[in-house]
Amino acid sequence: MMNRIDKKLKEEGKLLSIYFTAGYPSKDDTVDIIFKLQESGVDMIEIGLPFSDPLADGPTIQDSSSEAIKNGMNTNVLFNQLKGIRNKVSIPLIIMGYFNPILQYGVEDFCKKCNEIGIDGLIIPDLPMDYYEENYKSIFKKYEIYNMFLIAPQTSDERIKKIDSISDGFIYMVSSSSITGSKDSFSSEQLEYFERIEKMNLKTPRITGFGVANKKTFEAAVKFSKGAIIGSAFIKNLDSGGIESIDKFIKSIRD
Amino acid sequence: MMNRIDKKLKEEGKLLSIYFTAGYPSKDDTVDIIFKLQESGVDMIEIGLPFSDPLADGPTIQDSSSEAIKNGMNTNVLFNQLKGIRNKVSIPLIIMGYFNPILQYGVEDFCKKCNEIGIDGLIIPDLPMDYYEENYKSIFKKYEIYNMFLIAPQTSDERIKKIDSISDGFIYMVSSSSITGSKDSFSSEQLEYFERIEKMNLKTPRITGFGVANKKTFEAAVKFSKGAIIGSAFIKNLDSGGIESIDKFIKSIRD
Amino acid sequence: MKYTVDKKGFYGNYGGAFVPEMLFPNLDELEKNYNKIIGDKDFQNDYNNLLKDYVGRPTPLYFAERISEKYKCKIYLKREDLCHTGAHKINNTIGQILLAKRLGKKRIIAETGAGQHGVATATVCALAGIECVIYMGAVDIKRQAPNVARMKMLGASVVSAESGSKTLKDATNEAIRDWINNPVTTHYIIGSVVGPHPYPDMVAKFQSVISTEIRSQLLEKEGTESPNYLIANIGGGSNAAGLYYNYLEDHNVKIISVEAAGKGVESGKSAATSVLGKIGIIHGSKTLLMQTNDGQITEPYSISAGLDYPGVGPLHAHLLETKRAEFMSITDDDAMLAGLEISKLEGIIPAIETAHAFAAFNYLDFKSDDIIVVNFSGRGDKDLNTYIDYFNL
Amino acid sequence: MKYTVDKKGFYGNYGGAFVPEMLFPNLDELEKNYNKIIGDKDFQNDYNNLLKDYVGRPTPLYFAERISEKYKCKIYLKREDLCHTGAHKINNTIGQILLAKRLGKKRIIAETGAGQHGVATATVCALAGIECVIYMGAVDIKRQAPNVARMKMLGASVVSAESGSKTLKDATNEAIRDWINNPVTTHYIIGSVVGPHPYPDMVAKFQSVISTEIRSQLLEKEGTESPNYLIANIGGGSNAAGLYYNYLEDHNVKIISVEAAGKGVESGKSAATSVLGKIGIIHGSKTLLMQTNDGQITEPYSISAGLDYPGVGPLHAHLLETKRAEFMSITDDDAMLAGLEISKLEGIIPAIETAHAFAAFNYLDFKSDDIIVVNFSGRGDKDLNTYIDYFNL
Ligand SMILES: Cc1ncc(COP(=O)(O)O)c(C=O)c1O
Ligand SMILES: Cc1ncc(COP(=O)(O)O)c(C=O)c1O
Repeated sequence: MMNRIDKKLKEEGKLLSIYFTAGYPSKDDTVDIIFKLQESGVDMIEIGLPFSDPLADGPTIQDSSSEAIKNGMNTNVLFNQLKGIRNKVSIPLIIMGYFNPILQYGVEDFCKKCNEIGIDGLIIPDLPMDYYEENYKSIFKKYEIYNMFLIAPQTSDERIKKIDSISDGFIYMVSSSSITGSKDSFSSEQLEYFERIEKMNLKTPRITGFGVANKKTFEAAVKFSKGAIIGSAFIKNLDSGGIESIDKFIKSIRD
Repeated sequence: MMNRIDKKLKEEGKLLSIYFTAGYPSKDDTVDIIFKLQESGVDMIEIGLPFSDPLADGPTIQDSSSEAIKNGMNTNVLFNQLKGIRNKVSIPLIIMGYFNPILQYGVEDFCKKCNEIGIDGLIIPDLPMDYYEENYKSIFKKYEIYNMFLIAPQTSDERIKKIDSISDGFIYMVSSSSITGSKDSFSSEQLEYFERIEKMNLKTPRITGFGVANKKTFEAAVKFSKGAIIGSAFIKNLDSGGIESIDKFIKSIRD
Repeated sequence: MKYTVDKKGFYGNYGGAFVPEMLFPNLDELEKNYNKIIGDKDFQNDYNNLLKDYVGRPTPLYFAERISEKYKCKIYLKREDLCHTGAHKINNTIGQILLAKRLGKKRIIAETGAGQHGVATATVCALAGIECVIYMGAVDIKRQAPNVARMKMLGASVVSAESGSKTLKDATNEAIRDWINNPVTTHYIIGSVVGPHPYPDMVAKFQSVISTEIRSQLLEKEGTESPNYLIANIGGGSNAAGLYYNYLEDHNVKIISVEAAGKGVESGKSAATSVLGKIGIIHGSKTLLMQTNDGQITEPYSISAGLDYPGVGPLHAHLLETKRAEFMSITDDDAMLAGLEISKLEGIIPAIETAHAFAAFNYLDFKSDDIIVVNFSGRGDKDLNTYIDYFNL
Repeated sequence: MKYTVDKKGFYGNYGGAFVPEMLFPNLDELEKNYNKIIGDKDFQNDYNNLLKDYVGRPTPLYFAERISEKYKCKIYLKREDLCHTGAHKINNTIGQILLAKRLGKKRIIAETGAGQHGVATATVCALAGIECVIYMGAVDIKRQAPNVARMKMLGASVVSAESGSKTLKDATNEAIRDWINNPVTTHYIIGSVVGPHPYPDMVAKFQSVISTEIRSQLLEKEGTESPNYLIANIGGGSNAAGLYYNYLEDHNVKIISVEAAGKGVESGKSAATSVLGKIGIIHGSKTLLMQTNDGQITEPYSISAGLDYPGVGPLHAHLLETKRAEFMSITDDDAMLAGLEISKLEGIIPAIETAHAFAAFNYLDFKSDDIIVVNFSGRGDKDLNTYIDYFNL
């Protein structure tokens, strides 16, 4: 069976993926948020496993993460909440989290559990490619869990090619070196970077993340990639509008 | 004519000498205090020329000195106040002061002025004997101003002999190494020191100072010397009883 | 047994560079260049001249007669407190600023706990005329006020880290975020043997001057290069790494690493990583760290801002695992008393970090001819308020 | 011209021992013994070992590139700030404590202004295990709070002087009174080249290590032992005396002594003795001092507690009179700005005393190959509060 991520990437059109922090605003919102996202037409979901020290994230995701931990979210809780999710949700589900909680759970146990639940892949920003290849790749393969890697503006062509060769599903293209949260538009520097990558003709599709916040930036981002991920802006919208406003937010991006 | 100090020292009995700070409690009290002291039967008076940094004095004299300076007392003012004092006062008058104000006035001018007024001698605690001998002795002689030196418990016999040979009038015998103001009685150590000096059979009479406060300490002190000086205790009495109480205070010492 | 870093950046099971891709180019640049630059004659010349004329090295190895008498052994103090800015931290920042200049960097960032590393960084930035931003936890900004003032006098910006426990760990997160945001122009001067490879090795190399000096100083004083014991406090472990560096292969030299037990190892308020830590990832390094069962990093506690860190550098995790070093945990109370004792007996007020090492003497037995070298990592001026409050001075 | 003290304790017209008889035996004992003891091999051995291993000498002679560039000459800093306790003061207290021990003294007293001398004294008393009482003006206790805390940590009692301007002058009076009260057991460690003979000479000798070191350091760096200029700040004048000591007869070396002008020489709030002073007696010494016409000592003022003294040591009065030294007066404002500038350009925060010497550069013209040695008398840690308040940091 083809991985849901690959299948989704093969579809026509541009993909909208949403990141949210599990356990935020309330511990038990996780499943509800996933349902609402699927309903409103989102193509893919990154479920954030909160970490105490999210050093690649801006203040919005930091704050939601520490709230979520305070709310009682942790790896076991998340897996319990997601049990049975595949009865109702068909779009790709990805867990995005820092390496330490996964390491503590046990990488193999973690992958096995993901497989049981129907999680399609992981994004672990602080797990380096080489270390993954050497120590964990076979485990991921065994449990058919995709591992998506990041590229960033300073990533060398050589390294991008390597990532292209090892990434499952898609490459997470970090839009800028700024993690201070979402901005309103892309700079000319960023556009140059997008074009440079475009010209590399990678085999793996790209999804743009960081700094995608609204219709305008979404459309700019997907000019150079198969899709885009919205994180901070989605969480800010949750803060102001609550779960009820998810549909309206997604529609504001998509039309 | 014999110096009034020598004459006084030749008299029978023990001498009571009083130190007070000129210009304290009020600027113009100087002459009045001198009159009252003579009236009440004091034998000799040390008029303190106040100094900003009286480093050999305890807190009572320090405080009276800075008050006096604040009141406007200075060398010129003192000399003006004392002009004509000899019309009414016949007991020995000594100015006791630190060297710097005298140096600024000019040592020769100072001695000359003392002579004019009828001051009999000076006690300058921080003018060392050798320096005096070399630089100022002839000036003092010229104006017939006596210079009285101090001896203290740690002063060596050799040095005491030298002081004995150079002192005019009397030797100011510092009763103890404590300058923290008057005490109520003498220690056995102090008594030993008094006896040691007694046995030296000095040619110059001794007047005891420091720590003489009342009848008891006065009588103890004069067992080993020709007389004693009361300073801090007198000033404290001025503080509490005012100028009017001088007679009573002196009587309390003498009978 | 090997105690140096391997090609992949590991000390045995510990180390590596677990960082987001955004930082890979920076670390790669460092990794490829640091050994070459440090080995360069011109660099060595600049580095050694600054250590001598600016930092005031060599620092003395002082025979502490009165505490030796008290603890009935021969105690030598390696006087890092006499370094310019008052602690060993500057050995590293001098090295890194010279490196940063050679890499063409225009801006420096650093994290700081006690403020010593922040001051040492602000200092070398002033010297080099380079912009400097220091991240410091809000809690530490309060308890190490004099060092905050010093950084400002030196022209640095001090940015308050407001997340988590608002101490060193969080300041480090913020510094890493800044570096991610400014990957090209900026060099990040990490202040201890922590963080992703090559930092632990690089910082240890810059601090190794401590034990290089000791070998010749001890030879002069005792006729041997090797003491019986080395004792150092461990926050991240840089002063300890410098003290041990040239003795790691010398197995006659026993090593004692002293951590902060805070209010007690079991009190829930401590920084005793060697006891409470499990293997994990912190600040890009695989090492021992204090964490919950599900891998959230625990908020550490110590009265000493410089030891208030939930991990140790990977070298130290390795030394613990291989039993090359013995670890001890010292409480706030023990450390404070030791600080006062050293002040009164030797006339040297230690940093509270340093005081932890001295408190260990109460729990150790030495022979009367044992030679002990304690790393006197810093002076206590920055801690006066804490001492005053604690002892009601 | 002779710049050393004569047999009677005078430098030309200045000096001597104008003390009450009660202190004569103490000074006599010192006078008779100090040269013999200091010259003794055993003493020299102890003294030099402590200077090396405890104080951290030799202190570097640091070529300050960035301020040299700014002032277009070659500026070297003699880094007394790197001495243990943070200023030159300890050179003297180490010497005096060894002397006091050899004289069998059981108790030490000292005066302090900035607190540096108090800390340096408390330090050596801790080291020697001798009781220590420090007199400090009530005003200075407030503005130099960190140093008060340090003295207490070191086990000293700090006694507040409440008379007069409540600063250094008054603390000195109190110390002298204490000495009068305790003439046998107690040694008085005076902190500058002031007070009655033999203090000015004794303190200068202990501080002379500064210029002894400079001669050989400068030879190594510049091929000559003699700079073109020496610049030091002058409170009582001990750091200056140490800097000049081995150059006094070397008339090619120009000497610039920098005093505190406070709010301006003519403002009535200053400590510019060279301009405002007249010959007189202060603290047992005949020297220049600020005083009223009738000989009352004026209350001095400077933002810097260490320069807030109405006199100068007799050596300096002699150097002024004989034109061997040129004097300059620097205001609070100039000194504070210079302190900030040095911090930002060289990464060394100077004591405000030291900052006065740097402010002089704005009023001097040097040739580009002139070699200037500035005595960096102390570090600014004690002055952080003053800097913070002044600059609103
Ligand atoms: C004086 C002193 N000692 C020790 C430490 C702990 O750091 P490390 O373990 O890296 O030496 C610090 C940290 O700030 C410090 O300031
Ligand atoms: C750092 C520093 N410099 C200079 C001085 C002034 O003293 P002196 O003129 O004796 O060197 C002091 C006095 O406390 C001081 O602390």
